[in-house]
Amino acid sequence: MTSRTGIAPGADGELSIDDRLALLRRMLEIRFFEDEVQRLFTKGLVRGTTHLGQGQEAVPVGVCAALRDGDTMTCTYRGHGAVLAMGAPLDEAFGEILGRANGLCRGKGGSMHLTDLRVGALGSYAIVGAHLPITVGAALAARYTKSGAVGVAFFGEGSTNIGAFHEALNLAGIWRLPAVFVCENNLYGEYSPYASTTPVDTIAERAASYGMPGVRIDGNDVEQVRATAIEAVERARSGDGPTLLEAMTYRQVGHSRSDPAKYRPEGELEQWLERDPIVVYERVLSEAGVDADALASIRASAEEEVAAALERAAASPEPELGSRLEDVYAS
Amino acid sequence: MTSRTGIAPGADGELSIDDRLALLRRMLEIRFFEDEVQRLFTKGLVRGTTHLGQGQEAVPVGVCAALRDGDTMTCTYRGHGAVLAMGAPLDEAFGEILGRANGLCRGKGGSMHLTDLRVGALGSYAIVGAHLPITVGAALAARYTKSGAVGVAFFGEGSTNIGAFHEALNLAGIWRLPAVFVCENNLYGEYSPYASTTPVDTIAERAASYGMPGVRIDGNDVEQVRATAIEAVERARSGDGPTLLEAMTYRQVGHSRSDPAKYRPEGELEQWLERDPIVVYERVLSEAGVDADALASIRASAEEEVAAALERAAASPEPELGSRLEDVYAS
Amino acid sequence: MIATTYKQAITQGLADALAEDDSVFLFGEDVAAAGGVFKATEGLRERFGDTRVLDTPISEQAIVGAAIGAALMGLRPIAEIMFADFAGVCFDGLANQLAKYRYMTGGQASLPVTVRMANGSPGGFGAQHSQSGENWFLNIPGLKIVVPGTPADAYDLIRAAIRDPDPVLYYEHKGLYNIKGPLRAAADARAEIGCAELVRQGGHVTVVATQLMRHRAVEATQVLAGEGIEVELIDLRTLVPLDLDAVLASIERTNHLVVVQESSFGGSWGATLVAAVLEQAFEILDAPPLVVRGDETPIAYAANLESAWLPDSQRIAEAIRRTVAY
Amino acid sequence: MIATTYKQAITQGLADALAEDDSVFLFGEDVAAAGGVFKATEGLRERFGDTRVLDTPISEQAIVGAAIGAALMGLRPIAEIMFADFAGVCFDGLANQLAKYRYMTGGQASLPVTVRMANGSPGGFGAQHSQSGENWFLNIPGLKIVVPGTPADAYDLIRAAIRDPDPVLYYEHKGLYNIKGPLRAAADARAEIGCAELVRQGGHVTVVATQLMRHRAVEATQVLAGEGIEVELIDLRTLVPLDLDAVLASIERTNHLVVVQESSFGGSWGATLVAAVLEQAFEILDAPPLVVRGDETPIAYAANLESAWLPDSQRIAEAIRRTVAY
Ligand SMILES: Cc1ncc(C[n+]2csc(CCOP(=O)(O)OP(=O)(O)O)c2C)c(N)n1
Ligand SMILES: Cc1ncc(C[n+]2csc(CCOP(=O)(O)OP(=O)(O)O)c2C)c(N)n1
Ligand SMILES: [Mg+2]
Ligand SMILES: [Mg+2]
Repeated sequence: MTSRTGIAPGADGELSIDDRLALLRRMLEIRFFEDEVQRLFTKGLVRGTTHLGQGQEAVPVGVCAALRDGDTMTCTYRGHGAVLAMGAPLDEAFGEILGRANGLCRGKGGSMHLTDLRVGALGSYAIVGAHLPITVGAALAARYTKSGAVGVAFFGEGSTNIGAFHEALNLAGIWRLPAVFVCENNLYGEYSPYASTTPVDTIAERAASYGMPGVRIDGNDVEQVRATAIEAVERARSGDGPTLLEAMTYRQVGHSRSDPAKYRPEGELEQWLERDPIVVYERVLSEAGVDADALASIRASAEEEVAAALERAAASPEPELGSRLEDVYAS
Repeated sequence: MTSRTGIAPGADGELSIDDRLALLRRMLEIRFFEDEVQRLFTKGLVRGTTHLGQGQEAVPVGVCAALRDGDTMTCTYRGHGAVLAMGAPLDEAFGEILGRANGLCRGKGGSMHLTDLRVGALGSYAIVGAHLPITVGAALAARYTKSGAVGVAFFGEGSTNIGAFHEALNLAGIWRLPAVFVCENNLYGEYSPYASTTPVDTIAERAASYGMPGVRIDGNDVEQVRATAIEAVERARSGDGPTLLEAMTYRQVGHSRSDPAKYRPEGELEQWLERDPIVVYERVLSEAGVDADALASIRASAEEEVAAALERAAASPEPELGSRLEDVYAS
Repeated sequence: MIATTYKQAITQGLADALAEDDSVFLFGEDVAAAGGVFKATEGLRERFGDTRVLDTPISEQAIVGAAIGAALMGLRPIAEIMFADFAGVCFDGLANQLAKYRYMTGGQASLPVTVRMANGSPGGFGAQHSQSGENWFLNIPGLKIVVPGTPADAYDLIRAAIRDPDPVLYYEHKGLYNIKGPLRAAADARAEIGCAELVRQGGHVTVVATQLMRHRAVEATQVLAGEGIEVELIDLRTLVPLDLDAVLASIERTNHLVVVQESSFGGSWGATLVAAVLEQAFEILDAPPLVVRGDETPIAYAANLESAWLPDSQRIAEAIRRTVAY
Repeated sequence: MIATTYKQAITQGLADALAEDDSVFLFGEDVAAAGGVFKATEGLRERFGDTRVLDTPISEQAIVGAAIGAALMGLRPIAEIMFADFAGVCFDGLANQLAKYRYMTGGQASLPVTVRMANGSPGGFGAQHSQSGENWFLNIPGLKIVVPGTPADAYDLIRAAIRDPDPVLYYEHKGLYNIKGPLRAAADARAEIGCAELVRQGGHVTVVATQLMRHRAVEATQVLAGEGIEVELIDLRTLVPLDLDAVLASIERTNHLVVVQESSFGGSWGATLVAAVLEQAFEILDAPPLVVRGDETPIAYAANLESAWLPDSQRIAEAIRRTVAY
């Protein structure tokens, strides 16, 4: 059984160089994907809005590397990375964002709603908090059917102030469901700094209200994310209940399309750019003996793959007009 | 300035015997009131449902004794005691429950919705959790207008699992509003024992998620309730923010009209009857030298007052039919 | 068939569905150990065990979300939201998530979720426990809405709702829990989602009603029959999808329409039905279509006020007389 | 008067209300420091300070509840819920608490709360950020609902909403934020809650529309005028209370009715209006009343699908032609 990034999902032993390169590669694909989306948006080819996650890639890649087939994932409008980390095809993801017939959701979802049930990506949700109870349901079903599956939900720190967060974690806690709640604490909810909306020092400590462990980790260290996620996933799978992970990270771009992110204190972005998860990991790998050429060629091939995927998506037609009347009901 | 029970709201010094008797008297009025409602219900004179709080009287009486004019209170469908503790007239409370024209809400509210703005009783709410954000608003207004008022909300332990609880306490916490959240932990939410729905040992510890102190107290000890409430109210009034109080208590009756409360473990009720807040307090007062006659005459006069109030209410006519079309809009 | 109550019919329907299909399970507040606040799930936990029948905390958002998640994984959850009025605390889950999931994902999944809610007046429960909640969801494509009015329909429609691949809001009327009636025999045609029932034939006027109003309309028809007014009574049973054909076919014969509903007018199914009829068959009516309804107010507690709000057989009869006499 | 945008009119209205009355304050997610996600509150925090203009956590239930509590204490809160679609997460607060408080307490308090929400399509925001939310609240007596469609109405109605003693849901149309138009001069009659506007006179057909559809209807009328069809166009501006008199007076002259709405049919204000008209004035129409509307589906993301869902001037013109030709 392979994990979502093609590497073994177990916690045991050292990661092989191939595994490590697979993690890097997946982060790079997501980065290039999002850079493209940003360009497409600027060119007016993406409708509405788009929420990018450059700088946060280590969280979904690290966590999804701890999952296996049958596990499920839900995420937010800022979920391109998570959906791709589960293995959704790049071209269909582009297609959805461009509103094309080849899109993951046939053009009905859009940038905020990438969904690919084939790989366990149960949806990207645009109403803050809405997906946390849905992950609880997926975890409940796993227990009910004894499938051994685990449900993961990604969400921002700002989302922990909404009612659905509370209800979902409480229910998962009291039922000891196989779920892992991953808070991507990127320090801002829209334009509001964390401390202005949340009267606790860490999100992790909120776990105590729900009878589950809470762990804060470096969300820009993909291996630490993966290792912690493996523990939480194992805990869930073995029936010991849910975990709340708080991965500290940073979105290097604005909240959405139109946000110049002027609310950041001076120097903050620069500091975090130095801790860019991809830069950091490339350094780690280079220190571990991967030569610069190998790194460069992975970069190049990821970039090419993304470009080719975009080309395929761009070549896909618009959805047929009549399709808008389909999919409301199954019967 | 007098408190809601007519005794000085300050924390300083010993309670005088008169003050103590006033606390007892208020508990007795509430008890007799609710016993009457129970009888009326059995006779078919109360419509729908009614939720009684026999055994819990020390909580509202103790807390409201810490309030002064201008302070506000919200509570639940199980709120007769709290509304009376704020000073709502007994006859109008009965009138409302009987659906009469003299009712607090002109017969439009009912048993679950006693409200008396004249005394700061901002409402009894039948949707679990709905009133907690409303208390936050009252506290926000107090800060906005610099009125120095404090807002108190009563709710059950089962209600702490609903989203509105979380959002309200978080907002009060981050804004450090003058509010006191009083959880009446009576061990059951409807028919569900606390431990089956809530994966924490105490409700008080949930306060940590909201940057406020949480205190568990004996909710059947009216003086302890009052003393703790005074601290919390002072804290709120002086700008130090909200507090979550968890008052341990017990409802001696079923959840509502039709509940025989068979889910209780054997002996539980009996144990709690021994800790009946009125019995306990009468013993305390008697040990403090109040003689049996004095206690008996307070009892008798409270009972008479309740009976007379009921008579007045029963004599009030039904609301005029046309009044049902009034009060939807102010203009 | 022996007569059962409406409530027993629901319990029976739930039990039969649980027995028939392992992927069906039932959860909500106090539905298991206590058998539900209306006792409509009594005995199910004992019979099917506590993995199939579960009590939850007071967390309606979590309940609805959990139903969605479980349905995505192939189960057929039955979620209870207790009073229909409580749909307000989980409205996003119902209206934005459950209703739209299939559409927004381009049809990647069906969501066979049944949401049970107790509807209606006049129980003296006050403004927040007496509403007819179905109108809140009419403008939200993606949900099916059923409103059974008899034991037979309660049984058939709970079975149909659970079997249906789409989300179904199943409204149980509190005022009908104790009415009695026969269930349909195996050989009979069952009530299906989307099919109205022709309760009574008559040539003078088509009356459309559901749930408690159906029964009050029946009373009215009896009085009117004595006056020579023959009412054709239709119980829609399902509000979405609407069986407009059945209504139009009847009006074709009667040329008169009266709708009776237990709610105010704005945004109601009755108003929607009238507009739909007029759009489809403008010249079909010989008199103004009337909607007998609750006043444009919340529902008061006092007995006399609540009764006055709710249409009774006299008000219904009066409206029918006016229509026929037009 | 110099032209301002719809968005500027709102900002201006908020600023004037804040300046005029100390009991007015404004709060919501990112409305203060950032000036709102649509920049409709830009500069207000700077001008009125952070006790009058406050940012909140992502907690819509708390926002609505806080508005209620503050109103009970005599303030006039303006709460922003951002996208109208988010009303789902605080539906109980709006529908069960805010709407019913006055009634349930026998008139003990008024609740002068204004709730601002951004409405509508076609921004490419997908099914959960494009809805017209007003229909969710039509069956909930106790709320007033305004839907301004021009800068002048946006200004007048935000002022009227804030001044009103009752709760008002104020829907801002996202697609109109940048349209320009004059505000009314001091001497002019201001738009009031409950008063429709006669946008254009014409003898052949009454067209009723709001917000974006008003503008598309105007386009349609221009085309039709060239064909000799004179449209009388009414912008309701308020959905509750409904200015039925204005609509009836117009139909009295035209005997034809077309409603244009940015939402599906079931439970909509358009369907309600048609049923109300027919009930009041059955013989007034010479042709079937048509409701031009969105399909009975959620709103898709792809440009072509969303455009097809939303009525455009051609579809509107077509419906008008059909009605007039009937
Ligand atoms: C219920 C609801 N309220 C408000 C919004 C608007 N909104 C979208 S994203 C967002 C901020 C979320 O912040 P956070 O949870 O930290 O996630 P991040 O965007 O930082 O990943 C808000 C307020 C929404 N989509 N849904
Ligand atoms: C939103 C909502 N869900 C469910 C209910 C039904 N209900 C009424 S009281 C109650 C139990 C509340 O328990 P708790 O908070 O402990 O208060 P207690 O009744 O013990 O005072 C429930 C579930 C409701 N009124 N509102
Ligand atoms: Mg964030
Ligand atoms: Mg309790």
